[in-house]
Amino acid sequence: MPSDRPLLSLRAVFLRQFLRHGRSIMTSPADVANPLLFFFMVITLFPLGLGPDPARLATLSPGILWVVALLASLMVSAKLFASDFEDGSLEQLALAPYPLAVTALAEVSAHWLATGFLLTLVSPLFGVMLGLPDEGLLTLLVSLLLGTICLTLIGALGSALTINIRRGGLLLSLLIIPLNVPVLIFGTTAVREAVLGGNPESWLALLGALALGSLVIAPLAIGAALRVSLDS
Amino acid sequence: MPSDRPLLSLRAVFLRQFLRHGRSIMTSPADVANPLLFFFMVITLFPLGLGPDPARLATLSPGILWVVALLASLMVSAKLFASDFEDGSLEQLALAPYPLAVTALAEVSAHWLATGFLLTLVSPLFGVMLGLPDEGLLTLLVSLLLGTICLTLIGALGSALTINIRRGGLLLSLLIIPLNVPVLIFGTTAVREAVLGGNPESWLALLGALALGSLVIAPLAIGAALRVSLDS
Amino acid sequence: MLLEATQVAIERGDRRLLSGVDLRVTGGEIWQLVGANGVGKTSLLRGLAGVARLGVTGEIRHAGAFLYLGHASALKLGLSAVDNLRWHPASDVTASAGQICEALAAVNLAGYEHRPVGALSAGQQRRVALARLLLSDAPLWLLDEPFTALDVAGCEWLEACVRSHLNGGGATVFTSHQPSRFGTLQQDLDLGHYAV
Amino acid sequence: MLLEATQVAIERGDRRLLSGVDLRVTGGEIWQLVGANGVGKTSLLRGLAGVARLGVTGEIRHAGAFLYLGHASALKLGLSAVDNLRWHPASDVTASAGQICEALAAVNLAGYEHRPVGALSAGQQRRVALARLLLSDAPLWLLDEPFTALDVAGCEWLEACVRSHLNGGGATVFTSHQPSRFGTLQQDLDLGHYAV
Amino acid sequence: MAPVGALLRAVRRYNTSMWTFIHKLGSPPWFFGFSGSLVRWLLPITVTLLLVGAIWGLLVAPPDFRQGNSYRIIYIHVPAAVVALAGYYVMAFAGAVSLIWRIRMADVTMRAAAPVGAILTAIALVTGAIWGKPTWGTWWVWDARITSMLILLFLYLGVVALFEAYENKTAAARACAVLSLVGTVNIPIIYKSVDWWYSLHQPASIKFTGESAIDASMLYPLLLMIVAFYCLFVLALLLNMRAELVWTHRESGWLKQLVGDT
Amino acid sequence: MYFESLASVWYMDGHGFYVWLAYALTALPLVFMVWLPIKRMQQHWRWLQAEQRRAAAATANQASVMGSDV
Ligand code: HEM
Ligand SMILES: Nc1ncnc2c1ncn2[C@@H]1O[C@H](COP(=O)(O)OP(=O)(O)OP(=O)(O)O)[C@@H](O)[C@H]1O
Ligand SMILES: Nc1ncnc2c1ncn2[C@@H]1O[C@H](COP(=O)(O)OP(=O)(O)OP(=O)(O)O)[C@@H](O)[C@H]1O
Ligand SMILES: [Mg+2]
Ligand SMILES: [Mg+2]
Repeated sequence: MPSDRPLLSLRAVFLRQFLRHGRSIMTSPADVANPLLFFFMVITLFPLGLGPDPARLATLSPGILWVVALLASLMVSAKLFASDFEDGSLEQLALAPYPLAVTALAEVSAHWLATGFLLTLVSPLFGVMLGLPDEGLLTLLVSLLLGTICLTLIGALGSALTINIRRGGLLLSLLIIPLNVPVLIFGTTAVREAVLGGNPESWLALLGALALGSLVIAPLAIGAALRVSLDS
Repeated sequence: MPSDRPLLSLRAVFLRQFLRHGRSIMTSPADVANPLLFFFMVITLFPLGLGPDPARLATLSPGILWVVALLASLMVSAKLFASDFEDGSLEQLALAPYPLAVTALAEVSAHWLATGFLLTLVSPLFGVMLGLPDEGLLTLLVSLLLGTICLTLIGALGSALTINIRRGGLLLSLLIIPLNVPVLIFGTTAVREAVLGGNPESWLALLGALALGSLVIAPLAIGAALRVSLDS
Repeated sequence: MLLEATQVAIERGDRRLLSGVDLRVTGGEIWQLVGANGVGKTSLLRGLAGVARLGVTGEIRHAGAFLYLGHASALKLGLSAVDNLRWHPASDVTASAGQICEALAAVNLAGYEHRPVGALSAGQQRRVALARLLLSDAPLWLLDEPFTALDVAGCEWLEACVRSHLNGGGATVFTSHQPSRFGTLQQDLDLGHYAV
Repeated sequence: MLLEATQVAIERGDRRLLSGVDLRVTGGEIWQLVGANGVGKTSLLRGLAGVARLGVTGEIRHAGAFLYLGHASALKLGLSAVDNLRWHPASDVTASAGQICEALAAVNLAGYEHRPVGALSAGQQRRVALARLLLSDAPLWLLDEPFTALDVAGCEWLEACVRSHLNGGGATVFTSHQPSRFGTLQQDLDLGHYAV
Repeated sequence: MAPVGALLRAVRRYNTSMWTFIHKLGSPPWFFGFSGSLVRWLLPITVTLLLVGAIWGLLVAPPDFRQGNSYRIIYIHVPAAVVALAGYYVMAFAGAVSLIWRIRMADVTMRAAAPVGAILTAIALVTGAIWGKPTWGTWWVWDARITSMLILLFLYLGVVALFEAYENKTAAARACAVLSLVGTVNIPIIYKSVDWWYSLHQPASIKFTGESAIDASMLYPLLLMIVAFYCLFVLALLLNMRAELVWTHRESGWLKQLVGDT
Repeated sequence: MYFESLASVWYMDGHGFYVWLAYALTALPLVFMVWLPIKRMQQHWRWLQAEQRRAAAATANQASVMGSDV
């Protein structure tokens, strides 16, 4: 929708869209609480499945926490653009005179703040419950902070690619799990290194590079994918 | 929709509904293949997250396989009645002169055959991949056979309770994970007992009792829940 | 007497919409539910059909089968029209392929039998849903805004279809915002009188 | 000249629907896209708005802003009408609470401002979507079946609204299956002529 | 014969009086008045009991010979856990009543019990975790009782979340009734299964110490606190129900009159 | 009274932190649990009173207008 009004700067557009989306998330506290609760519940499944032995759980805890974070991001991102697509908001967004990449990135950022970031903040609690040694907690926090950025962006890409496909829920998982594998490996290795007294920094640096890379590439890919979904 | 025609017997209604639903599932092979692929992919995440040591994986494998089966059923059951509700099929079904419990059970059965049952059939393959000792394979098969019945029925109940709720995806998980805990415990314990040379039969018997119990109770609860969803 | 509703009251979300609605439908009658947006036409029709029960009080009695078509068309968007019409969730009747193709031809959808319904236009989807009228033998039809999205020819077809249903002894209760489609054949039930 | 489309052709799913469509819309004009179900009205309107690009060939040029309202109403069913109207995804304009309540009152929804839109009737939801017309300052409106689900009063309100938009120098392109709502004010573009 | 007849009559009278009581409970105006006077009594009683119990437990009771002073957490931990468990059965019973007899008051009871129970469960978990640090040296272990308490919390939260998610509160109450009933069937199964799961795993040597007989000087404040928590549960339940009633019945004549009178 | 001084009550042989933390984390939600519904009830009550006053004023107004008409 080209307008006679002077166009906003991309930063202003991003900010506005971010605030809008953030506000609409805030109106339903369930949307904020549910991912955290899901994370919590799935984590409790592991001791039940693998046995309560504290020593063994402690050695497994980096892997468990990271796998569950990945699964939580899978479940959450499935719905990222779906409702926007179904109710027609997405086609309206596509008509705005700003690149979809920017507006989509704004939505994803708000979404990350409400899910991935919060999940990162509470993760030490679950680390303690699983008996993760104290040396690993900080690394867990940092690795999840960087890692959830990647997970959310990749999940958003998958969501953008599959919104137009009826019953796309599981297809989405298939698309994005392989893309998430490096994140998972770097993340768990970093935490495990920290616990064993090695140096997690190099792994965290790799994760940081991944996060930066996806921040640059993913929005463009998401914009293109949303266009395709609207066109078909 | 009461009719002048003589009513069918409940068995006939069940069979007809089962075949109808089964046929509509069969028309989209992706619906059948995707849960299996999801199961497969999530299982591959565990060696990546927990480390590839075969001996350790072998001891963990019953737990991993069962937790992932539970998660797969979570993902799948989210959509069980949702599309029927949205497109209005469900209100039509509610108008038929037969109890919703029966028709819903038929749908759930067809759904189970296409997901839980197939997943059970392929599970030994994944068991072997995770290094589950051969003694555990048969028990794994039987426990999943009985367990997926419970998981599917409980998942269907959750789906029925949440179809009317916008953004109900994660809420569903929150509702049904606690209910699934006994299934998970009995299932993993049975497999572990089999591996350790104990007697898994009593655990399998417990699972069987759970399956029977849910076959009796769940359809009634599902019928009531579907009514509530239609009413609101 | 195909439908007998006595002193029906409708509540939605803790708010009472209608009360004291009486309706008696016999074969050969057309009833149009009339009223402004939000007065409760859809809610009443769902109550009459028995889709919604919570918040519906009063007595509703049916004699014989009925067919209810709501806003949601009970079509699976991923399936073709033929697959969708093969059976109806609420009825025991199963249609043969020949009957289905005939019905689709009658609603001017010949050539679209095997496309996914999701790839049809709004009016075409509505036509697929209406093809169910031809495949049912229920004497009473309860239709919620059946003329929506239909073009002029489609509306004429539907009118003719309802008329011939009437001549066969059937009855129709429908909602629409266009007044008096069926002229003197139809009776209006103005829900404005019953609004609370 | 608010919209200039030259030799537009529309394809959908490997099938060509329309070709050679020419349309020039200037301020003060009302255009109705006319044609049978499935001829391609929705597809053309989406092409003109630029929602769909794949399969749309020819030249489409806009001068100034426009407002597109499609079948899907871009309303979040879980949010209230006020929250939905606070901002529009495609526009930089942000409406104040006072403006929004005024607009909702104009579409006869006073009292429904803070209910979730999902708990409104079909016509009431359409009214919320149409309230966007009052909150926009775009000179060109592209409306896909805007009269659907509206009652008589609602249709009259919409007609008056389009008329006053015209008087302010705006223009409207809309689709509808009811012929000639605006009498001599409107021009028809019969897509039957361009169907392939 | 005469004694039998008298007995029968007594039973019948008891029966009718019980039924009229239950019937009255189901009537909002009567319940509102009744609960109002009950609350007026219960609030000071509960506060007193809580204060006396807490001071007794914190300051007067002797320390445990093995755990020292950290055991004083028991005076909130155990009452919270016990009442939380009982709360679930209250909730499920109310759910059953509302599903079977369609009594609106039962809906309100269930709705009010869920958050109260969830809070008590969370208190039991948090105080338990705090207790664990000085006694076991760790905040958390996957002990059978702890794990089942955690699952109970999830069950409660599920009911709360489901109720909040529905817009139509009548339907919400129905849905929650179904869920809590199914949950009730499940609770014994969950408890038993978690127990087996734990005992099968040959756990590390962490054990509750409370199994040994507890000295009377420590027991009395504990019993007092359990009573206090029960009172608190009933109080919170009634207060929540009254707040809900005032809102849902704001159109009714009896409430308007009550409001007008004040 | 088991303890001798206030400081020892506070310290509890090294377990003071845990005990007081537990009691504090219990007291807060308990107070909320009781205070919140009371607060909500008061709000509803005031709203209803205001509503009644408004209604009464409206009818009085109406009556006076009609009175002047007649
Ligand atoms: C997160 C941790 C904990 C949770 C969730 C928890 C849970 C429970 C529950 C549910 C009960 C009530 C049982 C009943 O009456 O049936 C209970 C009782 C009790 N708990 Fe805990 N507890 C935890 C930690 C602890 C710790 C660390 C201790 C002490 C070292 C402890 C000592 C007790 C004692 C003494 C009782 C009562 C006596 C008994 O029945 O054994 N608890 N706990
Ligand atoms: N998603 C799609 N994929 C492929 N073809 C489609 C799709 N949607 C619609 N079509 C086809 O394109 C044609 C035009 O559809 P369109 O929705 O534009 O029609 P319309 O003129 O708006 O009809 P109506 O009056 O029913 O709304 C129809 O024949 C339809 O079958
Ligand atoms: N899900 C719902 N929950 C609560 N209230 C609802 C819900 N759906 C509709 N309502 C309210 O019930 C009333 C009647 O709605 P209904 O859909 O029956 O109206 P209608 O007469 O069919 O209107 P329309 O002509 O717009 O289709 C409306 O005022 C609406 O706000
Ligand atoms: Mg309607
Ligand atoms: Mg169209």
